[in-house]
Amino acid sequence: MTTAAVPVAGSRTGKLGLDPAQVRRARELAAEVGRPVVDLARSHTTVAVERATLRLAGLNGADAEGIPWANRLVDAVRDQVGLEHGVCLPVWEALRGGGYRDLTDLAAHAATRTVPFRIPSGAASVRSEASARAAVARGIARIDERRREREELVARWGNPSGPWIYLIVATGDIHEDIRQARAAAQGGADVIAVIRSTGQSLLDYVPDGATREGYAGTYATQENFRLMRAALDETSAELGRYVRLTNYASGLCMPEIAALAGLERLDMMLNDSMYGILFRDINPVRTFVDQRFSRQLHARAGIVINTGEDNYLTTADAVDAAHTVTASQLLNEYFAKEAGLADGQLGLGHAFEIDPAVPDSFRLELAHALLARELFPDAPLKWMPPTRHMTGDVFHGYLLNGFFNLAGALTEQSILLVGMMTEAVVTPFLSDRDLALRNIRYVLDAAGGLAEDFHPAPDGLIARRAAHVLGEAVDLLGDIRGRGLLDAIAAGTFGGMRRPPAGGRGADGVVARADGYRNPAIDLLETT
Amino acid sequence: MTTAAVPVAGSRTGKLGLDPAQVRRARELAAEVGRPVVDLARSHTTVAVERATLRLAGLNGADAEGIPWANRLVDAVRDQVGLEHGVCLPVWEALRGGGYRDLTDLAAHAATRTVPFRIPSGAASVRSEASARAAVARGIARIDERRREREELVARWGNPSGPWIYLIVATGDIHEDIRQARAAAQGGADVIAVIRSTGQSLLDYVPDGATREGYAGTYATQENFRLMRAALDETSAELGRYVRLTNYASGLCMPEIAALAGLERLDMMLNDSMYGILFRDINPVRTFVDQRFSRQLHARAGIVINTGEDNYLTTADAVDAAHTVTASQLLNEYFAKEAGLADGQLGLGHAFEIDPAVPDSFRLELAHALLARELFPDAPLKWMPPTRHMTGDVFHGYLLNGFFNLAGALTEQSILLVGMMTEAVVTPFLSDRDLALRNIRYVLDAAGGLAEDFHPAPDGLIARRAAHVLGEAVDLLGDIRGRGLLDAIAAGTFGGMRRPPAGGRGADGVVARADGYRNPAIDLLETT
Amino acid sequence: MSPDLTLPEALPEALAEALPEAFPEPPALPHTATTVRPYGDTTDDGMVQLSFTLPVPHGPRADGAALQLARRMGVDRPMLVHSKPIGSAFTFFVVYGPVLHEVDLDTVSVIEREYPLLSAKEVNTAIGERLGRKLVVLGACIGTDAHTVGIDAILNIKGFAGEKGLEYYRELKVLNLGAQVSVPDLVRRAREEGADAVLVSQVVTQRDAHLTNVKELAAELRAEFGDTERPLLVVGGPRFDPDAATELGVDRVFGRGTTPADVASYLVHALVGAPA
Amino acid sequence: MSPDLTLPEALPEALAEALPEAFPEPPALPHTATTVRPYGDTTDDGMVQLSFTLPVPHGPRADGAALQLARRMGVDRPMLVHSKPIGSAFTFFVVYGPVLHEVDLDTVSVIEREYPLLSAKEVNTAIGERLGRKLVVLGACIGTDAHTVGIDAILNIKGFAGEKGLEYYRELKVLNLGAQVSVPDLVRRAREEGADAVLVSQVVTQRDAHLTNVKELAAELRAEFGDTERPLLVVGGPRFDPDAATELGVDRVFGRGTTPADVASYLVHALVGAPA
Ligand code: B12
Ligand code: B12
Ligand SMILES: Cc1ncc(COP(=O)(O)O)c(C=O)c1O
Ligand SMILES: Cc1ncc(COP(=O)(O)O)c(C=O)c1O
Repeated sequence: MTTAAVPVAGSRTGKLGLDPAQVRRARELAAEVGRPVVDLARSHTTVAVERATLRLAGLNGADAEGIPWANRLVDAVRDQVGLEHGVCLPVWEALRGGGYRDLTDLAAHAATRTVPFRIPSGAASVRSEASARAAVARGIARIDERRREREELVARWGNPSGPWIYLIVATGDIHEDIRQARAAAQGGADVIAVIRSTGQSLLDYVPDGATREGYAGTYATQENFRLMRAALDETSAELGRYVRLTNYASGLCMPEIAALAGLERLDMMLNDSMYGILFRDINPVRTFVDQRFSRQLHARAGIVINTGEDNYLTTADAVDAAHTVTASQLLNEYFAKEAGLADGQLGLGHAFEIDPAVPDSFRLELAHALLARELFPDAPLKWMPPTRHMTGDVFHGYLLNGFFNLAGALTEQSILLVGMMTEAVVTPFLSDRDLALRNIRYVLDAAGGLAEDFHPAPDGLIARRAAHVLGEAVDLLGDIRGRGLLDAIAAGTFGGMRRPPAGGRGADGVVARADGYRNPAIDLLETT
Repeated sequence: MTTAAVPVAGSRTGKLGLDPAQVRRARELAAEVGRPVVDLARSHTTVAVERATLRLAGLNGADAEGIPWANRLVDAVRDQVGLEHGVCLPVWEALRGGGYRDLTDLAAHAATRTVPFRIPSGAASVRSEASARAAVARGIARIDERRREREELVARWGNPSGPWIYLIVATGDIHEDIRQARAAAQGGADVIAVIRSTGQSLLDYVPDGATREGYAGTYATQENFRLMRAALDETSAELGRYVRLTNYASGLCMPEIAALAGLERLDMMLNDSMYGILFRDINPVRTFVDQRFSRQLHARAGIVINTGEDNYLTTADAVDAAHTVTASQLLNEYFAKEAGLADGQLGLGHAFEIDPAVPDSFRLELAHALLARELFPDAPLKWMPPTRHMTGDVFHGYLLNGFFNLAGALTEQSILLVGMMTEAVVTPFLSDRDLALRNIRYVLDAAGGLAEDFHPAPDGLIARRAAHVLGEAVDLLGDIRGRGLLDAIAAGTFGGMRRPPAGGRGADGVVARADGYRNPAIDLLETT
Repeated sequence: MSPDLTLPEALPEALAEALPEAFPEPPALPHTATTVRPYGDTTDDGMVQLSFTLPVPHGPRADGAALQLARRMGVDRPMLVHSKPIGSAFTFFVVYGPVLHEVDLDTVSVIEREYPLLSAKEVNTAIGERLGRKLVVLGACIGTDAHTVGIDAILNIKGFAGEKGLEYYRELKVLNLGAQVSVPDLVRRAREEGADAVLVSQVVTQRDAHLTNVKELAAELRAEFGDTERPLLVVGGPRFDPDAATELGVDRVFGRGTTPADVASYLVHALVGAPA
Repeated sequence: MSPDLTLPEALPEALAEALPEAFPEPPALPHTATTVRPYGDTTDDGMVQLSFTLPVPHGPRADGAALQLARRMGVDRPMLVHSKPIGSAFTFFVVYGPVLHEVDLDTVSVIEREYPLLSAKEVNTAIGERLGRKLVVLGACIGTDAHTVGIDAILNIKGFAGEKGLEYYRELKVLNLGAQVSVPDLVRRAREEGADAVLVSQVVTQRDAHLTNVKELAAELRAEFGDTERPLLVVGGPRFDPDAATELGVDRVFGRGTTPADVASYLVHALVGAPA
């Protein structure tokens, strides 16, 4: 699979002398903590999961008000018969009966509340499910096709030789984004991430069409995905190097965006098991249900996920809370593997966020980064640059980013998100990005194989710190096992954010599955 | 002695596994190459050596045209009786005879060519020499006093804890220099260097008084030395940290400036055995003679010298010519020790000047820097920042300087000259210096004890490169031993500059000593 | 060596100039004490550094354009020290040079604290004595902005820069609504809670989101309460110009590095009056 | 969830605007094709970055002064993003903001090469055929400037950026006098050698040393030879404004990154005339 090419540590570990028993214990605890949450995910559905299923079955587009047909249809079904059985049975039952041209036509009628939905039973149910399955299978086949396409293009154009250089564009206007993404790729970026507008994660629908009006980010829409991927394909061909595209499968529409990403051949996706809960105040159950389905889609699409542990360190202290990052990485790993993702798809996140005024801050960063590297030797770790301690002193910021890049090189991180010197000022300028690329190029080329000369003194500061953080993470997971993950989240364990299980946005979009719940997409993803 | 406090590697060496036999061989060859040059120095004098001697005896000031009395007097003596016997015998003979109030009075008369000079002989010679000796001894006693004063102040205020942070001021105006030096010290500088005006090294006299009219540097004058030292003493008291002052004992007045530095309690001096030859086209013999005397003065004054090998890499390639730096350091060491300097006074220079576009450039820098560190474990090495490959991209320059600082920390250099991001643009702005201080502070604090984790892989790139450079240096010294140092210089061995022994400025100021040559300063410096 | 010394060009005059002034005074201040120019390495040299990108392909034409822009900005003899292509349509520049403009310190509008900085105790006493009830403070990040760290730094007990936040003040009743609060919601809550002051944070500034949101809030508050009855409106965030209160229609703007005590003292000053 | 969806503020309009344009054209060019503004992250946003020091103690007054300066330079709504004391008398600032000025590309003076770039062979042929003798080129660093690397890069065989220097050209007679040559010495040598062109390098620019020295040389050459007989005067160095030839009284100014072929081709153009 294409993701195998992401540089990972493989066998080059062992600089820290971590205790293997401790490492094993950490994973066992993570599994014990995660299991009940998976059970929760398997026994619920959400409006977003159902909409994503319809999108896989080919329901695109939006009405004149910009409300997607998928929303119209799911809302209508829910109004009439609820979602406990899933949207598919009533929808294909109606389609089979009613003389609608297609799903869109059905949705248009449903929006006017003229379609009588019902849950079929017996043979009708079997037939409806089979039709739904056939429709959804076409979407999944399309995802498979896009994945093969990626594999071919990567084979043709090749992968970057070193760590993947990851850059953000965030103008709010897909067309300016494209200009800037092209310039970034020409300047050496391997991965382009299109940041989303501030408000999107709380939208309970995916906007439609090309957009030019985002704030500090551009809406994630299928058309925007398509436009950017096409532009990057053109640039990739020009450069003879496959330039990857990333977006966010996060927020209230996590599974739908995951489906669209697979359909439009995005290559990586920000996707975290807890980010939405903690930083967007999205309902925890909603998030865990949506997350599992979105990850199953990512697994199928060959998409590398990027988790969001870096965010914890923007609100909590990077030294005090280092172990919460480790614990969360272990949880993200557990959830990801349960959903079918391979090691090579686990872009676990962590970050260079220690206050530069702390003595030995760089050595401590090395300790944290190396711990992640050695705990997850086969995962394409994603290393995030300083943000919190960046200031308006852009010169100092440029230097700090250089040391971030160096820590990345010394600890052999896989995906380097490149820091912008204007982090504390504005979303990046075109020139910030170009300067950042020059920064990382210098560091990677000048340091060359320096990792070879980096050997933390046994029992020195770095080794001691790494062992300490791992110990704290194990203790934390032990504690969480006792009280349950939802309770721990409510208590502010991660990022210092307290989020009760019943609170948060989107809770009303969660539905407990009935016994007769059917979702052919999940079936197909789990069995084919 | 105070200089012992300069951080040196001491026993912390041995990371490179250098061959001790090779190291011994290198030193033997340097001695063999240097010995004939020392003989040359011992058998000649120069106008500058004689003027310096008069300055030690108390001859200060200048005439109305700004020409120092020392020049007036030496020129008059030389006109009448030559300098083969030194200036002291005829001068004190005239003083004893003629009813002049003092040396200055004598110089004023001599300038009008009304003093009849002669070389005394027999008892007269003994008496003249004794008077000269007494006068010169007062100057040397004054130097001793200033040295003790420094030791007391350092004891009172303390030394910097890490490497010494060395910063340049270069406005051309001593009063602006003082403002900027104070701000730099307040910002964390441990050593302030006042760069000299472009033209000064070719002046065959030392300007007099406070000056405000230099180009890209400020004239080195006794009054400027005094003003700056006084200002820094004030700032030192304020900060509770002894801030050192540096200038240049270099150019046509090398020995005189060395004398003035001792008298005004400067703490370090740029002083190289070949810089003037190579970069100012000063006559080689003149330089070697002046150098020996100036170093004897520095030894006495407890001044740390800084040699100029970094300059080679501004005209020659830093990789190709790395061994010329090593060879020159070995020669500078030999000459310095012969002149009485202790290991703790040998601020041997080297630099971070490899083209950043060269792959592994940072590792190669580490190899070169570590080689110097391990070859001269007890010397307070002076590590110079990038200049040649600095460009108008000030952001990149700031990063490069950060990596320079890091290389300094990893290889435990003693004196870190802090690079300016505007190196390719202008002599430093006040703000450049402040930013540079923030840069180095970050790097030193963040890297902390990282040197502990830096262990060049045995037989890895770094170790191999260091051994290779040492081998080339030994070969080069072997070759120079065959042909003689003067011939090697003529052939362009160092910095790619070809300088024939008879060429260059100031050649006419060199005089072969007669048998009866007397210089009480040299006698005192060599015997007391 | 000749008796009258061979001197390189141009030095004797320079020295001659230097000589009479054996111990000159420090450099004179700029021509009026209240007028200053940027300082590179000499008083009044005016030196500034500038960088920007032009949408012009790299080349002499782009360089000429960069120099023209610098001159229009008032840089005399700009030095174009760096010019680098970004992609094929843009060029990035670094320029240094002396700017001709001066700053007249007398006309500088300074948002110095126009009120005394009070301790928590003084704040509590002033409110207790002169208001006789708790002062109600409502805080939020409005619009789609979810950056709560700034408003939390001001409001939460934990505080900022070693100072406790407003929740710590006995006589303040603090309600922190958190992130992404819509303007109508906030106005409604202000009414419900009888807020004396509304404190709003805005961190995202792209496309002037912060200005738009704040102006909208100011207008709605006025519409809801009338201009005399409305709660005090205080906005903060790192990219606000502290001078922009009037333009935004708010009472006070706080910028980078604000501390809770700054804010508490201001609230007393504006709502309770100076302490006895 | 309600059937009509709860949308956060301000989004539907934004989306509505976006929708009609299903596949819009790339952003329009600035309002005339020849007028451009700096590009931060959007066409015509005008964003620039600025840093400087003011001789004012750190504090709100200094910050106000910095904003005033930025505004005088034409920065609208400047953002003061960094302000740091340097010692007790100075403050350093970083400012970002949109500059109101535009650059009119039509009025940009472009020193494009106004002559063809010739190969060494073409240069030699042109001189050989049309001059019938070697062209004599005299080079030096004047004043107290000792930076010879630049002039050496142009003159010495070794050359620059992979190109051989002028010494390599068979039909050029090159005399490189090296560092710190005084103006009178250089003028004398130009006479003695019958120089066709004098090439001078100036790298040190502090206190405008380069300008002073070059103007002095230009005046002395004119005094010695008269304006029609004098050798061509070419100056170079990294900090010259290529546009300043007239002001300096020289024939051509070369800046950063000049290559030997640039110079050789210019000499042919100016002294020999275009090749057949
Ligand atoms: C932490 C952080 C986050 C965290 C926020 C967590 C949280 N709960 O707040 C997370 C990771 C979630 C995040 C996300 C995003 N962020 Co953010 N983030 C930052 C970061 C790194 C630090 C901000 C911070 O906490 N500063 C510390 C506080 C204490 O400082 P402060 O806010 O200035 O507050 C002080 C004063 O301004 C004042 N103050 C502030 N508010 C108020 C209010 C009142 C009433 C008063 C009196 C005073 C006051 O007092 C405070 C104490 O002195 C900055 C970059 C940086 N280094 O500044 C980017 C930054 C603010 N983020 C940015 C962006 C774009 C985003 C995203 C929109 C990106 C995206 N599209 O996904 C997202 C979405 C968030 C959203 N919807 O708003 C941009 C904003 C660009 C701009 N100028 O428009 C920044 C500048 C980064 C960048 N250069 O791109 N971010
Ligand atoms: C190498 C160097 C030195 C070497 C010089 C060795 C030598 N033989 O030349 C040494 C170490 C001796 C030196 C000393 C000093 N230097 Co120095 N040095 C530099 C450095 C690092 C590189 C300059 C260089 O070689 N560039 C490479 C060449 C190829 O580029 P170039 O000169 O621009 O030339 C190109 C074009 O400009 C053009 N060109 C140049 N000349 C000409 C002429 C003609 C006719 C034409 C057609 C074209 C042309 O073509 C060339 C090829 O493209 C610069 C910093 C930097 N990174 O730029 C400082 C720098 C030039 N030095 C500087 C200073 C101040 C000094 C000193 C005066 C410091 C002191 N007071 O001690 C001394 C004394 C020198 C003196 N008396 O002039 C300053 C000048 C500041 C200013 N703008 O005024 C600089 C910028 C460093 C700084 N920021 O302080 N220096
Ligand atoms: C996992 C994850 N999702 C999403 C986001 C972005 O936020 P939003 O969902 O508001 O676009 C981030 C921010 O870094 C993230 O790490
Ligand atoms: C040893 C030495 N002397 C002198 C100088 C400075 O040159 P000048 O003698 O022209 O002041 C340098 C420059 O770095 C140097 O290294």
